[in-house]
Amino acid sequence: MNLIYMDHASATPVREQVIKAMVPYFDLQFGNPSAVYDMGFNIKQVIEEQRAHVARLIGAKANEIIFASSGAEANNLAIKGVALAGQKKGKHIIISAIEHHSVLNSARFLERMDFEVTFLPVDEHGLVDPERLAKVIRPETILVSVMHANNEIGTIQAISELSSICREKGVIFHTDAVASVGNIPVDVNVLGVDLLSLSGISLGAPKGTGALYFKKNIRLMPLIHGGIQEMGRRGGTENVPGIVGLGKASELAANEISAKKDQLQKLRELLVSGIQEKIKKVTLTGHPDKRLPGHASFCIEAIEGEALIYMLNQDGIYSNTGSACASKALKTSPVLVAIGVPPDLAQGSVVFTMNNNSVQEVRYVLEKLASAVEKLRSLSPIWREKTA
Amino acid sequence: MNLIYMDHASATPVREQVIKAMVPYFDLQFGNPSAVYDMGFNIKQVIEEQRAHVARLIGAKANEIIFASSGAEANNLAIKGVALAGQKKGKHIIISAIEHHSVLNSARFLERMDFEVTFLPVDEHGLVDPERLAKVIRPETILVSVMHANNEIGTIQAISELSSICREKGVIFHTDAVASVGNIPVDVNVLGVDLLSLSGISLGAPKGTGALYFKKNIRLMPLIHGGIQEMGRRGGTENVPGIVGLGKASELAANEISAKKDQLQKLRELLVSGIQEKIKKVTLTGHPDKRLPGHASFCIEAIEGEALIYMLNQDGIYSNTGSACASKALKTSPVLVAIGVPPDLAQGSVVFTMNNNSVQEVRYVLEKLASAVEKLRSLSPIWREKTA
Amino acid sequence: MYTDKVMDHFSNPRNAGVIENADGIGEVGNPVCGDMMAFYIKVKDDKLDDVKFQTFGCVAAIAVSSIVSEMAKGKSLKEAKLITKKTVTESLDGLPKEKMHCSNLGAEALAKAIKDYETKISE
Amino acid sequence: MYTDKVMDHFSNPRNAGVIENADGIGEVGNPVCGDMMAFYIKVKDDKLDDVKFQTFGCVAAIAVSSIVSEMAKGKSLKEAKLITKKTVTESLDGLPKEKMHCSNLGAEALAKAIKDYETKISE
Ligand SMILES: Cc1ncc(COP(=O)(O)O)c(C=O)c1O
Ligand SMILES: Cc1ncc(COP(=O)(O)O)c(C=O)c1O
Repeated sequence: MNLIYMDHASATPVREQVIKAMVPYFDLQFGNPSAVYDMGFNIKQVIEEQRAHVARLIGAKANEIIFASSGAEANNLAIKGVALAGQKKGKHIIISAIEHHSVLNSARFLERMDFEVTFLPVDEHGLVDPERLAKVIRPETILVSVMHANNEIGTIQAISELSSICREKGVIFHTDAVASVGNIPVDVNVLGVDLLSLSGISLGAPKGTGALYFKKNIRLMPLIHGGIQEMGRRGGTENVPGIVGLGKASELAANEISAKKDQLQKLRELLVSGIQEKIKKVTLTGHPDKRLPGHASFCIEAIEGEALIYMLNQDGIYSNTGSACASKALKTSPVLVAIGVPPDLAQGSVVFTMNNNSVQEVRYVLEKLASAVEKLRSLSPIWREKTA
Repeated sequence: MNLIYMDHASATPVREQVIKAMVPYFDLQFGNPSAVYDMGFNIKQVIEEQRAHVARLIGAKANEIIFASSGAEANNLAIKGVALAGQKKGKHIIISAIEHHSVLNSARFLERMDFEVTFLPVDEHGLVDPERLAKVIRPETILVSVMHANNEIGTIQAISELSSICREKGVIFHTDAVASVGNIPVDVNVLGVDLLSLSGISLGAPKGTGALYFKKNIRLMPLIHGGIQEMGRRGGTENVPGIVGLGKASELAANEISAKKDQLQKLRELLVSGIQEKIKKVTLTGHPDKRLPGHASFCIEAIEGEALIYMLNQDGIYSNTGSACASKALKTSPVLVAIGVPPDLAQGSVVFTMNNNSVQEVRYVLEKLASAVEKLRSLSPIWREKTA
Repeated sequence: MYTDKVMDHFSNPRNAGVIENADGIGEVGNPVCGDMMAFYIKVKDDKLDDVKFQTFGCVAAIAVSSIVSEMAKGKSLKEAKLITKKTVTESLDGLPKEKMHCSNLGAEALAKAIKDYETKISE
Repeated sequence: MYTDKVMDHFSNPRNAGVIENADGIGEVGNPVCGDMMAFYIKVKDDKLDDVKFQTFGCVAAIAVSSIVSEMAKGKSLKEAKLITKKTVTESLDGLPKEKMHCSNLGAEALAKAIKDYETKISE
């Protein structure tokens, strides 16, 4: 059976070119980049080249990039690093209600450190209202964090509007761009952000890689204290092969990303319209067009997401869900709650995130999804009630 | 020119077997381990197998291992994680004066969080005195951290003595075993520790990998907040290939480590006695025999370490130094200061850490080292003074 | 994550559906939590002549419902009452820990259906 | 990290050694900091007839000393005084930033040696 992978928001395969670039740094060029001798120095140079590649992908300068071990680490470093370094100025931060766990739980940690956190609500499409942001900023606010694109519902925020409000008020602005970098062109200058997190998982780079962009004047308390690595902002021996993978993938993405958008959007439209045609009582979650080009997310009435994912899995299709049963915490996705999806409907969440997918694959998914939904609904006591 | 690598404390090459084990997890099995479908689940299983391998290497249980992105991260998680989770009990911690930067600077961070830190002095061989430790423990002491083996001077501490003092007094004990795990048999039960850090760099695993052992009842504040990965103790998508590398390398090390000791010790004795024979005015730093088997470190009078490393580099030899000029901070190694090496002598630091080296290599190093020292001394105004 | 037995019952659920004019009906759970089951029984000579179920829920919930229906069908009411979470789990060769509590409601729903029947006939 | 020029002077230092009965001696730095240089000069007709140095220090310190000695040798005292950290760095095609300050003491040591000579003859 051919496998159809439509969960690119969770992980992307590493391309052969990228693997090839990495492998020599496991055994041939294995030295520690801090070492004084030539092998160490050469590897240090290689790291700096990768830093430039990552910077170029997002319109930054190389010395504004810190490598991290994941998007989550980049988010932690941004949120805690800015807050702990800036707490003399104030102990209030603002994050949106649909942030990734790594931002949310960093904020919760800061609450335990006597910070106050304001959670900005979003509308039914997942958008933060700039006026609302302007209203909750206080003199003691030191940081605002709103994600660029949401991984569960695909919504893309008006970051430049939000960041300009913060700039005017002298508040540092961070965006979690893990779900956008690699999928759409991202430029830190256009976005007007002070800090931006990205991850290898969306970039065709290996898992366990990421980076934080930070404007040169931003003060950051390190998250991982240690030696002089990463300009003193992150200790620990550098993950050299990982960094090479992230750099190579960034280089490739920088060249390909503009072309990708149209193709992904076409696939998405095919998938969305197909589903709406073939399946009754289905809601597109997130914004209808301010969304990631390859991202299609739905709530399907009267069925449960985990069961649907398994059924699709049996047809060779990999997709995702925000259903409570599929989360280890057995809790409904806070993102779906935040956009006002009723809890029973939220159980029927299914998310397709496309990248190198084809029209044929979309057609196949449509067919199999329709029959899986039909089968599950035939089992479902709520569906009977609905149609009765 | 054949290259002779004698800086295994800084990095170790990844073996072909280990690379082979890792590569499929870049492109074939690339899914997110948290994903619900079979690819995700299979990868999760693979991670758990690796956890068991790492646990077995140090006599722990699999559910006592948290994967980290480096030894430095494991140290940060241990020090800050225990301190921040336990601060209601007390805000005093104790670390030795020769800890790695990642422990030292984690402690300095805690000082900024209103903790008090006691730095335990060491004797001229780098050993912590158990009686001295017993004396500085107070009712509000919640954590003691003393490294197992020191990477710069090779000294191995009497950890079980130190930990038993802490156990009696109900104080949590952590040891940074980055320099020992992979070089000597390490068993958490024999050591009697509550937490232990290890890193891929000493294990023939890739850089950017590490793990923290923690006894099940130890409360830990996460360092990287996020989702439910690593039993909720470390957020971020797992570095699956890295974890596979660490697991495979641990499996190999567990089988090989006992055999390695004798051979390494022989090489070390050859190197130490040869240097003492061929070179005048040279001091072995660290303990004469309570030291890592493949670790030989010296201070050589009237020369400077960076220059020596470069000269050896020109002869194809990779070694290390704790000299001020070679450190980016231009500061003399705090470890050499702590064991009482005078600052001018500390400049002449050179460190050889062996692993798969041969007798011929040691002989070659002896020859080249002697002539490099002679050449540098012929340039040195202090040497002239000394011999005049 | 799931055993072969679970996957088999999930993929080919036995006795799915509704019994019109059932002798007893038992419903547990609710869709807000993610799992909801309805059991329908037909009783003849104190035996479960027919058992059907409908389930809204995850893989575990569906498999549990299916195997409970299979275990119950043909059994006497007394025997059927001995079906518990534990015996269900065993018959499925185990369930993931986090699924034990909220998805394993089949035995409960069946018991409710039997009770429903018993209440009705005692009226 | 270092330029080829630096590595050349480090590997083959020019004019290393001591001039016995030097006309001027200049010492800067100290071994505690990691860099120490001594310059010895022989002066003839207001020209640096011979220049030698001894250096305890890192690659940069040795290369700096070597190139300073080469730049100075044969020059008039006046010309030699124009040798600065900047011209030394340029002649070496650059030095790592962190090495600019403490390892680049050659020009200073040479100037001290010239001063020493000038003080002596003016006595
Ligand atoms: C004793 C010791 N602890 C901790 C570390 C940090 O480990 P890593 O380089 O994986 O961050 C090192 C690395 O050199 C070390 O030698
Ligand atoms: C929006 C968002 N932020 C952050 C992260 C965390 O990135 P990583 O998985 O590299 O830790 C993710 C990962 O799924 C994400 O989707």
